Amino acid sequence: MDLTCTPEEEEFRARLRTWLARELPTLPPRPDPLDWPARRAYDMDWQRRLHEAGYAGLHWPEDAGGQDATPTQHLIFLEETEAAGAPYVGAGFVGLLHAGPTIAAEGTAEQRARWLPPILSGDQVWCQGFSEPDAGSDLASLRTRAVRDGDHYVVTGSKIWTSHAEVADWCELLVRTDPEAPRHRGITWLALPMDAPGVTVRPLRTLAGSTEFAEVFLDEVRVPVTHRVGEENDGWRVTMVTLSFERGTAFVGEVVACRRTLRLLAKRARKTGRWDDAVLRRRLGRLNAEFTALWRLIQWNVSEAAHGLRHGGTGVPAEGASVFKLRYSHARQELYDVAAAVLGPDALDLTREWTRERLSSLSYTIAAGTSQIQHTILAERVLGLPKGR
Amino acid sequence: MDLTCTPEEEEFRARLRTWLARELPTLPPRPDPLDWPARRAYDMDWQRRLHEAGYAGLHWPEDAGGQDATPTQHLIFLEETEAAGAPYVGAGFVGLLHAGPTIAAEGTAEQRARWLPPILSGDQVWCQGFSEPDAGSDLASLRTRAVRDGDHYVVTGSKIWTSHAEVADWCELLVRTDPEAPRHRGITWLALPMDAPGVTVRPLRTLAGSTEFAEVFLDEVRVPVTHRVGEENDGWRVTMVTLSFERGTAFVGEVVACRRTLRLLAKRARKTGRWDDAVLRRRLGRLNAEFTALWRLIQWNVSEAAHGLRHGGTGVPAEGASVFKLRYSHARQELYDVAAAVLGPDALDLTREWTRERLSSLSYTIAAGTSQIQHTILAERVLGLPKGR
Amino acid sequence: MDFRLTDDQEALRAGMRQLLDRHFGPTALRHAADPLAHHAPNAELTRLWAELGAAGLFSLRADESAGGVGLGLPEAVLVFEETGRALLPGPLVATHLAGSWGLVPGAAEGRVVVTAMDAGRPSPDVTSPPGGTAPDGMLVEHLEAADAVLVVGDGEVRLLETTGSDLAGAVKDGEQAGSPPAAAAAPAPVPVRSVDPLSPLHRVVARPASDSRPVAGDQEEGPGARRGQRSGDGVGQEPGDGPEERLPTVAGRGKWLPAVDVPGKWLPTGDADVLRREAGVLTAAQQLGSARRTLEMAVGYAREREQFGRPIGTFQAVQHLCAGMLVRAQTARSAVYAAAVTQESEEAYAAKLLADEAATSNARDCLQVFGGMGFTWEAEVHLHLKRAWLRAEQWGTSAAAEERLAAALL
Amino acid sequence: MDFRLTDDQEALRAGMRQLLDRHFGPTALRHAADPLAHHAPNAELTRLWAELGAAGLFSLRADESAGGVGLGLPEAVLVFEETGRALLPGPLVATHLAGSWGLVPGAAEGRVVVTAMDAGRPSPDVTSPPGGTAPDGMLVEHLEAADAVLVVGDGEVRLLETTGSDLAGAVKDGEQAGSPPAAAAAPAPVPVRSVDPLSPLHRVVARPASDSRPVAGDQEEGPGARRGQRSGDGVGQEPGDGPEERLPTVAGRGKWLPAVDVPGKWLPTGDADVLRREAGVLTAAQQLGSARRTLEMAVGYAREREQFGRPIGTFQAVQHLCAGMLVRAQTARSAVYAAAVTQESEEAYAAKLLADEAATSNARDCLQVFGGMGFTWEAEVHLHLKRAWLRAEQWGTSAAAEERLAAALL
Repeated sequence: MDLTCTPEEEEFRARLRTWLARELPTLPPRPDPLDWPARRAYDMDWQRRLHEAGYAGLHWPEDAGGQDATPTQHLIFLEETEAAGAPYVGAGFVGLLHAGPTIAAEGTAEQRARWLPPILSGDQVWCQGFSEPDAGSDLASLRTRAVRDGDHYVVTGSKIWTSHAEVADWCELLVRTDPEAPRHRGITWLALPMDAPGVTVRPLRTLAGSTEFAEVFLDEVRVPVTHRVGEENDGWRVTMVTLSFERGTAFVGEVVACRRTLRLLAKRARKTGRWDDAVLRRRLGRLNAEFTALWRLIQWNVSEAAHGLRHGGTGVPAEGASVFKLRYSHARQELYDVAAAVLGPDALDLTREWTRERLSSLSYTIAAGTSQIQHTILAERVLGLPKGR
Repeated sequence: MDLTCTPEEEEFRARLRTWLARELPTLPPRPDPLDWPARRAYDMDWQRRLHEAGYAGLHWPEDAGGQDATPTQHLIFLEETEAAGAPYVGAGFVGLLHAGPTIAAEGTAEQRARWLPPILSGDQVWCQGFSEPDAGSDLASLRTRAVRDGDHYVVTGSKIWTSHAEVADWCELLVRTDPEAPRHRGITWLALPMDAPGVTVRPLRTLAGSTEFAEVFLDEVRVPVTHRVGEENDGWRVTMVTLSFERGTAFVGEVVACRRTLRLLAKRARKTGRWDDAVLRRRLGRLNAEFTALWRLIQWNVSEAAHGLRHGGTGVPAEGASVFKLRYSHARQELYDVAAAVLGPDALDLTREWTRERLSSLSYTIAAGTSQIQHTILAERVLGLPKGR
Repeated sequence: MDFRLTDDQEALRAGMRQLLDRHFGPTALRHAADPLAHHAPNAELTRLWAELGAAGLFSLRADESAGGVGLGLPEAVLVFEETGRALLPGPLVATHLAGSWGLVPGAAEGRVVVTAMDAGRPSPDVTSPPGGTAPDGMLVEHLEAADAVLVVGDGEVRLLETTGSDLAGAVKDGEQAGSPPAAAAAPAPVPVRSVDPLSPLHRVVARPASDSRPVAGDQEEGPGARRGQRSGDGVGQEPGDGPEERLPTVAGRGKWLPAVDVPGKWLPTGDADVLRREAGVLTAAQQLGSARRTLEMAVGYAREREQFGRPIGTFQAVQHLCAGMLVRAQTARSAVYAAAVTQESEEAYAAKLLADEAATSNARDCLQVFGGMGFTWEAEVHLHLKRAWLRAEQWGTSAAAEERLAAALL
Repeated sequence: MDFRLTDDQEALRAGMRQLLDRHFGPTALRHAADPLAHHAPNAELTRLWAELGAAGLFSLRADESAGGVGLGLPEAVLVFEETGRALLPGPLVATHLAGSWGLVPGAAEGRVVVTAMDAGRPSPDVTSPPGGTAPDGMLVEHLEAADAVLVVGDGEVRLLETTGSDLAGAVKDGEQAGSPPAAAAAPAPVPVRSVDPLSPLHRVVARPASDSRPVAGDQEEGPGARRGQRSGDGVGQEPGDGPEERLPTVAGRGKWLPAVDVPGKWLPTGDADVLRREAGVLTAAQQLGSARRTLEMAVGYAREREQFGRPIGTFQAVQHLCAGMLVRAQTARSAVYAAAVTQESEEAYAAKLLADEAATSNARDCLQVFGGMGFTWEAEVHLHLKRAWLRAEQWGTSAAAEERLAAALL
């Protein structure tokens, strides 16, 4: 039960803070959120700076060009960058957190040499083509077909919830190569160049009115077999390897930001007089407990992940991840419901950041495994209850 | 959408009020809650008075000795008796609300003549032997065996959650007569004399510390075949007939009492200063809305039941019954949680009525179909969702 | 006692549903909500209003002698439930009140569009935060399309004319706390980007508190007006509000018209409360309609959508979500219908509270059942959620209702 | 940073679990809770205390030089989690504090039983209802068995001796509002029929407010004592309390002993807050242990119990109840352990708040999973619920914690 950092970790934190203090003032102004190319440029500029300063691929293995940092260092990095108001990973997300680690773990030497350096340096952007309209929670039921034709796969189908598709160079794509095999056994992982003929990107408007996601339509797109990572029909396992890279750090920045929002809410309520509403005030107090505990839960998960990695395991156990996701999703939605109570009728004003966050928070109990599925995971895999029928 | 009473109904109400005003002051003092024989005597005295005044078996058919009152009259009766603080049906419950109506509907002329009059007059008390330790929510899995031996059934097994078993004359008993048949098809309904050799009653202590329920152990008890109501192996249907007698009035008295408790809570909170706690105060306000709506829901269900009965149907539809039960169970538990908040540390004092009610309210989401089962009923039978596996 | 709907009531409801299917069915809804469709919402509203007027929506409760339909609040509630179900846009409640009470000529026929402002304060014994008003000003729906604004205050009802008036010119967001606008140049209403794409909003910007007192004197007052009282128990008193202390009041350059000057029925003091209560019950009816619609949508989707090789409606987790939605809707129904029948204040608060909760929670649960598909703009469900949020702020918030219902227990 | 338990900590916890299995296993629990068993709870507590003392439960954090174990609050939290899991009865927290802080001779060894009263008031800026005290008086657990009462007030800690003292004679319920007891005959503590059969309670009856002021002057005061202040921000100020206005204060005929007179460590002003915070964290640890135990019980039952031809744990409704219990328990765990490590006030409030909620809600959900069987006295689950209710009232209620945590945001 040690929550103190080692001298090395403290030094890492101090060095990072110094660097952030020097670097952040030199950043260009934030781009218009609707201008995707400008956003890509901004995010990649930041990634280039991280790369030059030695912070790129912090959690990647050294032989893939990363820093092989411990989960604790990664936690510190995310905590400090968020606290300092540094840019978010943005367009670099899929490359740095999903596709990159997958290629690092499962790719050939040639594939690693080709794809990893531009991710780290901020030269290439990846997006993700996993979900499909009919394969949401049940990802393994995906139907996008890839048919072998000589040294190419011919891919036809559609993907949904792809962010940064408009500006991505590559897409990590899951396709079905064997329709006869059991669901998980006929899936293959491909790197799709987004400029290939037959790729159409259509922006997808969410309920928040924004278009940060897109649908990607694939019409007989030819992908060279050399773009396949892992064996044919082994894509499910390959993808799971990526997911197991999660070290409990996925929501560090968000929780830091939520705690900041919570303080702002209290101050705003005090200013408008709504602080005198004890019901509202006590909801704020309860959220303070909630996010305090969630922060500690992150530290617990990171500790578990670090221990696991030291002993040859991978990432954070299912228990910690699902417990955190369930509790955090709910807390985040409650946070923005409380924000609406603080705003009163002004919560109906869509130009308010808290109102927009309230809308986007609605996806938290759905995306990346619904709350219902998380409960089932905990019940069956962690608590060992008999499998439901 | 008519909530007014007819002149006849208003007259019924006025007559009842007059009678209650005259009768209630002449009642003997309430007995010690632990003295079962005294409680039986008190409850039966009240039943005798009702009988003499023409209020016994209000909702029973006339040819069974009842008054054939409309569901609305029954609602008025229950509302007025509760409002006046009259005794509850008590030891008469099973006879008047379950066993009696079953016998009235399914019994032979001889059986009706034998068992119905003493129920109405308050001379005989019935208890219920349905539940078993291993057959809770899944009542149809009951295992108490009855083997035919000449003109008797020989019954062996045990029953649980039997109230008034210590002082009952008869027990309406469900037994398994055909262990080979499908679960619902091998059950038979018997009237068991509680003084038969082989019947042992053991008080069951609930978590509230009280012993209002008992376990009934049956060791080769001989029950004459003439005590069977309905055909052999047809007991499930016979029992369901009883249940369908529910006309939406089952909780009238309780909801009237809850609304009174709510006002008392508000007054107590005002007196102790806890009223200044806005969180508590607004919970009380919300409960006011809740019980107002529940009262209207009862009126809706009673209206539906009355309509159904006028058109040859039976009782209140599943939708209304399950919606009411789910919402009421939750509201009642919340009521006594709020009562605990009003009491503060004094809620730890078991001599407080509200504390005891808080404990007993815990059974509401379990007894007579758990909340989980009610949700499934609504989903599958009312909303028509496909059956779960 | 027969709480069920009469055959006439059933027929009225069915007729309204058919009418709305015709005039504002799923296609029209999708078109109205399409952010890329360049349509003219005000013109569309005017057309819709004429159709609704012809169908009697606004004259439903006016006397037959006055050209109305002569029905009661229970019938109005059934009709408004259908409007909530269809997500029909526009200031329906305000125009209905104006038409049925004969407050604004042409309202009953749908020739004019009337919106409203709830400018009343909770009673002084309610110590909770103000219900329905923010220190920053009040939000009014469909102001641009409206010909008149019904201002329901404390014990008085006033009418603000907008036709051809000064209210048209909008200024930029008036929230510059440091520089309160001078009384001489009180800002006109400010358009707000509404969370509900079908309900345009304007903020009626507040005057500085120092500027508020003259309102009571320098305006023509109807009998029983108690505007001066506002400064005694209003928002301005909230501690911590120091330099920004402002009173919500209509600050447009339009003139205040006391109701007595308006042709039609004059509303004496007590009737403002009646109007506000009716508005609350009708809004609750719309919430109820929405709650029942999202239940229908969730059930329909759960039956069709397959995941893991079976309809998601076979999973208890989904089944029980849907069952919970049903319980909320039917409980709210019993409260809303009862409030319409009894017209009692306590019942009306219960109805609004439970219907608000049913509409918002059912929309959220529906979204959960729809999963990712519900998160797209194309799915109707988010429109229900947003409208439910909007209505929850109108004609009495949950907080205010809970306080009133608590006070009623003493 | 490694938040996980060290091997030593794991061993300590396992050792404690074994010890408790031996000295207070399921059979002992059932016996202690049996309303028909004629046992001598005080004698049993004395025996248990000696065993726990020998195992170091009460001296865990005392310096090794003082005969203690020399461990820290994290270790104490692990051990107390086990006591909560086992439903171990007795004023464990109070005796542990007395023993580890060296406040009462013999406490560390388990030779004396020390109970406690939380006589502190929420800070003046907290406007919520009083946390932990009722107008009718304070409830003290195991007073009869106790040799001393630790009174944790505002900035001071006092000790009330009970051995052979006047506290022994109990009078009947002192709640005759009309006749406040005269100061000369202040009533002795009144036994209360406790909802938790394993935690006997006494109400320390309040003095009339008019009688309270002299307390500050006519008693020997320790340094830093601020008792007089109580009448300034105490319960007596609550409006509507009119004729019954009373201050909670120890009104037994036992004499007040300022801590300075007691052998052992003297507690300066600031330490009362430390003591209260530690008591809160240790109580939260017990709640956590209970929450994890009821989770275990629910899972075990759901695996075994069959209904409709299959284990009830195959139903999603039951599965998700259990998963929710796990989420609550693990979230509370992270808060409780962090509070033990950081010893910060805000973390301590969060820990108590979340652990109270986990213990009470998990016990209720466990009961739901058990169905009718859980409703019997024989099922252990109700004992967890009742104890959780009791602990939720001790050392800071949820309401008080929420207010503190809200204030900390500003």
